[in-house]
Amino acid sequence: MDYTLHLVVLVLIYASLVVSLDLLIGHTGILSFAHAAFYGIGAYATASLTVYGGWDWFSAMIAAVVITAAIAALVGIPTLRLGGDYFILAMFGFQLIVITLILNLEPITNGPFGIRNVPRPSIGSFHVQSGLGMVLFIAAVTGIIFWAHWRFARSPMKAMLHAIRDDETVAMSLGIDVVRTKILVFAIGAGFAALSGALMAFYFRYVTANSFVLSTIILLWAMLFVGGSCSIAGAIVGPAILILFPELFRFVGGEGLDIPNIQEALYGLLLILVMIFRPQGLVGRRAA
Amino acid sequence: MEAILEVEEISQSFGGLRAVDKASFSANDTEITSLIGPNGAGKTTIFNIITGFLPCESGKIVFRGQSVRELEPFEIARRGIARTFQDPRVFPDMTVLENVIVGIRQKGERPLWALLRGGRVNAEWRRARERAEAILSTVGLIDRANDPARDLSFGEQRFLSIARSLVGDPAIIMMDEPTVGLDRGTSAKLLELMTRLVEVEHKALLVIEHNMDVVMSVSAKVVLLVQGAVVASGTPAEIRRNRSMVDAYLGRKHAAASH
Amino acid sequence: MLLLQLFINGLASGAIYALTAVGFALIYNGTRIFHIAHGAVFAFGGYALYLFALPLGLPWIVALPAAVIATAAFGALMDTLVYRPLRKRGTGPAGMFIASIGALTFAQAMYSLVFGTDTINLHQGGLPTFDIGEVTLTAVHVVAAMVALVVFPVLQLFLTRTRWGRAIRALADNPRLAVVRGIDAERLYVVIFALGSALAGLGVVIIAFDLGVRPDMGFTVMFVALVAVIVGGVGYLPGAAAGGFLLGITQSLSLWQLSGRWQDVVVFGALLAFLVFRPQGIFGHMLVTRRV
Amino acid sequence: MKHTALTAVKRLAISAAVLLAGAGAAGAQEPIRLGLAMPLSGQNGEYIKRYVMAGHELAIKEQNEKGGILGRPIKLFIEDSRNDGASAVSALNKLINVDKVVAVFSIFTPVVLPMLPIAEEKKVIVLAPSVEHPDLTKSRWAVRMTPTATTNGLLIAQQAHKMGLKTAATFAEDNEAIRVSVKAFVAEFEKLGGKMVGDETFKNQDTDMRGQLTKLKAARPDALYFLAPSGRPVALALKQISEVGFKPKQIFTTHLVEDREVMALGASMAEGVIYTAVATTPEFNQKFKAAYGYDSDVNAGKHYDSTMVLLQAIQKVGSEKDMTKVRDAIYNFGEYKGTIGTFRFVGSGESLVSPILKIVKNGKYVRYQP
Repeated sequence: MDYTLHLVVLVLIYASLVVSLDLLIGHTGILSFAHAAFYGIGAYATASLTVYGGWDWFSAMIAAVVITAAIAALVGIPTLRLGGDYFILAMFGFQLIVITLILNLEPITNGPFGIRNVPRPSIGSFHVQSGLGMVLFIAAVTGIIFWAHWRFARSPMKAMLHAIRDDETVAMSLGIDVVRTKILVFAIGAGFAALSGALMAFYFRYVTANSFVLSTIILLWAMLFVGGSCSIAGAIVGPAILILFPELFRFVGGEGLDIPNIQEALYGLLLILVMIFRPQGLVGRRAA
Repeated sequence: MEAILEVEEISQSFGGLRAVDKASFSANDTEITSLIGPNGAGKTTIFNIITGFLPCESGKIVFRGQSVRELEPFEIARRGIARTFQDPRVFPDMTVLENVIVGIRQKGERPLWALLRGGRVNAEWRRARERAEAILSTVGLIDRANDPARDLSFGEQRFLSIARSLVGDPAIIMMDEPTVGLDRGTSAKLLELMTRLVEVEHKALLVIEHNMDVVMSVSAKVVLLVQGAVVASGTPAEIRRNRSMVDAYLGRKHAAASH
Repeated sequence: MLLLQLFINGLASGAIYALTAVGFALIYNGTRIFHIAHGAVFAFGGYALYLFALPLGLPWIVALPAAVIATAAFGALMDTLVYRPLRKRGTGPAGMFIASIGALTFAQAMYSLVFGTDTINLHQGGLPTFDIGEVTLTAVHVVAAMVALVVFPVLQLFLTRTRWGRAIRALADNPRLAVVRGIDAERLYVVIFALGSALAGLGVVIIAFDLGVRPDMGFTVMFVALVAVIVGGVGYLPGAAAGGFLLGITQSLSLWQLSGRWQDVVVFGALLAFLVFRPQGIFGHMLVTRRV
Repeated sequence: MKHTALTAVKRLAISAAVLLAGAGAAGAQEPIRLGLAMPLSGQNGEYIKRYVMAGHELAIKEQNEKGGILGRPIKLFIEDSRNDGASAVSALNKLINVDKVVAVFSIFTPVVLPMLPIAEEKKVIVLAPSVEHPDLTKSRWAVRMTPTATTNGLLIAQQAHKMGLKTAATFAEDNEAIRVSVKAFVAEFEKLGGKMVGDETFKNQDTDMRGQLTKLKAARPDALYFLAPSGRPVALALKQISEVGFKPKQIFTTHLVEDREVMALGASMAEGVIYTAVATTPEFNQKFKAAYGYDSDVNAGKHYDSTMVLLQAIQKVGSEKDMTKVRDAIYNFGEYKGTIGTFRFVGSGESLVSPILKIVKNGKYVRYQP
């Protein structure tokens, strides 16, 4: 039971991350390699403010979102003007810098020890413990992120973002303030990532740098495109598949087999095959 | 007939070579002005400078009496200078209608607004939609309104790109080789549209054109560019008087093109 | 003195970065694929060398070139098995990238299954070193530098003088254009992957002596290469080489005053600043007009 | 490789024995269910299977051959936690919900700490003998059995002082346990009047440390204390120390200098290195070698001991139904004569064993005598 709930939570948290990544990559064409960093900043801000700052969970969560969005805007202003390849490099560098800072700003992050005992959220007198309560809480917050994304995708904003994604030059010639819009979207996406980070902190009650490293962002990209970009359903299917697939192997017996590595191999194979036979992702419409 | 766009002595060089060399000309309101000249004469470069995609090294660009030289491309567009590109560059994934609506700036584009009041429902959106449909009927694409743009023929895409440039209700539309790659019938339709834009919608057009017949038939003013410099400008008649000079340049170009 | 030694160290590791970076650049420029699996190709070279040299007991003089060739073949194979089907279906760069991640994961898992996750050493103990004045250099680094000195001019000649070379450069400048010109792109891709992988092979046979062979040995090297390529200016091979050296040197010099734990901050902080103030890369002649 | 293949076979034989225990002679009874969640894949996977997991399995196999405990066989359920919290929690939940285990063996801070909240709720004991994180034993459901990072650091500092070394430098991978050791070492060394002249770190997966080492060489310390979390960086560091011609009067490190990675690269480089370890009893090593075909190491011993402590505690309580009792039995175990020395539990999950110094002499690992 708890095992199942835990998997549900994992899928939800990653889905919330993928949907904000989709806003950047799928809709606006901002190829962000720093999403894991913003996820991490959000998680650490929440943990640090609650544990060291003694803030209540809600204020901490909101503050985390605001801080992260602000950082994203500051980083975006100079870098979002760069050409595609250079922007990827810039984000890649930012990602590594953030990890290094997390490991070394001990007063705020407790360095490589990570921050323990992040309080569980409580609403009124009701304390969200693990189990069903936690699942519902996380589902609710994830729901908010999905709702926002859905709202964006139903407003004129969508067409504008797609115009920027498909042809920045033409978009400018149509009077769209491309740079400003990209900075705005980048900050919003980062803010959502921070929200996911807060969820992660509340659920595990422990944050450590190695949850926000390069492999995390690679996993997120894979989830996005396996599910299918520009697709709400895809943002759930992708994480579900890529999280549940390895879990299946916990139930594969087979003594004398190196199950973990076999699972890794099949995982890799899965990515290749999906891209070959469903380039638009399992439930997506837009070819990657 | 006052000048709506005045370009004075603008220059631009890439690395060593001078792409635009102290070029000066002006375009009048409710008229078609044509930029002609051999390939590499800097016509498109001038377009890019006027619309702000390339920095203007020196000289003045005055639109309706105000300098637009330092502005960002999107600001220039909002001031009322629209442009098309050599390729139609439509947005393939969007429908024809969406392609046009994108050009209409709306409050609903702002994230907060989009979040709190779902854009599509509000009146603003309806107005935008009606405007877009009106424009599509002007260019004769209304019955394709809901097809994805990628399904349009090249010619239709060219018309769509022009429709898209119209939505901001610009005072001047800059068209980069509008008739290139179109068959006789289609380019005839396009000329018709251009004249309509001038006579009915009272727009000014600044057109880069290679097809001399087109130039001479529709232009009120012709500007001949060679190696980034304006060597002649005036009415088609005056340019014709300079026939020798025109042939000297365009003739060579035609010869080059024919191989 | 320390500064000089650090600088030399930087040059030396830069040489290895440059070798791998140029290989990656060839592929990236020509195909615009974020060929993360280049790391797997890299490791493959290591295992090939190990197999030829130790179990099969071939003399080094044979094993080394054989390993390089095997790496080239493996790279070409990867293009045929993974990327070609994707191209056929018109998959975009993102899809290619995901598939590439898949290929990397798959290959690394396979290496672990076949060879285990232990390091396989090709050389026992410390490497021979040379002292020039107070500066010390390991054999591997000297070799890397020399190989770089030989390989890059040869490569440049190939790219400028031969038909295939020109075709590759044409493709790098503008993929679509080259296809239009009637160059058989598919065959060209195979050549590009073989060539790029061969360079990775050169890099790995050198590194294998220093660090031994492991399933994950390609991963970090791969990202270093990626960074070097972009620093040097995409689409411009000498840039990639220079990027490699620049990265090696900055990394090494960053240690001069600061502790190693700040290395990433220094290197990438410098990089970010650099990108912001000079967005066209070191030699970037390209980016300027891209807007239009 | 042949080596790995061979030992792999032996290891599997034992794993199989442990897993089949349920069906064995004593298997009429419902087995006592224990779990193991560790990173079995990734860069440390091989090491963990070879020593850590092997330690647990050896203990359980022995006990089962003695007819298990309470007349019931012991069954070990194994899950790959990978090296991140999320999958670690997946593994733990699976072990608790699906396999119904009553206690879990684990290793590595980022893997263990996220498990604790769940363990506390589910009243499952987490035995992480070798996790150095100071907070581990703040949880009332965690058990640690090890010389802590602090004591290692102190011991080295005192040794350096005894040898009359005036200046020292540290070279360490940036990870939490190691920072503890380094801090302890520096504090003690300076207290004893020594002078720190260098402090360099390298990142996980760094392979070229020549830059840092060159810098340290320039600082000319008498003593170099370097620490890494696994055998490979130790091997690389030793190799590159010799390459850059860095010759401090004395090099200190940890038991990981005994790792196969170092052997494979040539023990000659480690000649004369003094390091902290624990005194593994020869009997245990014989048993281990007989079972697996290679020497045990400190972690094999620790994890073997932790298994035995748990089993004996269950024996005392007489059932594993109420794990709170079992936990208290462990917390008040008092003295336990283990394979790596004598552990003392005094009312908490913290049990320390004092480290000893060893030295590499003619390629052999021997007890250090001044």
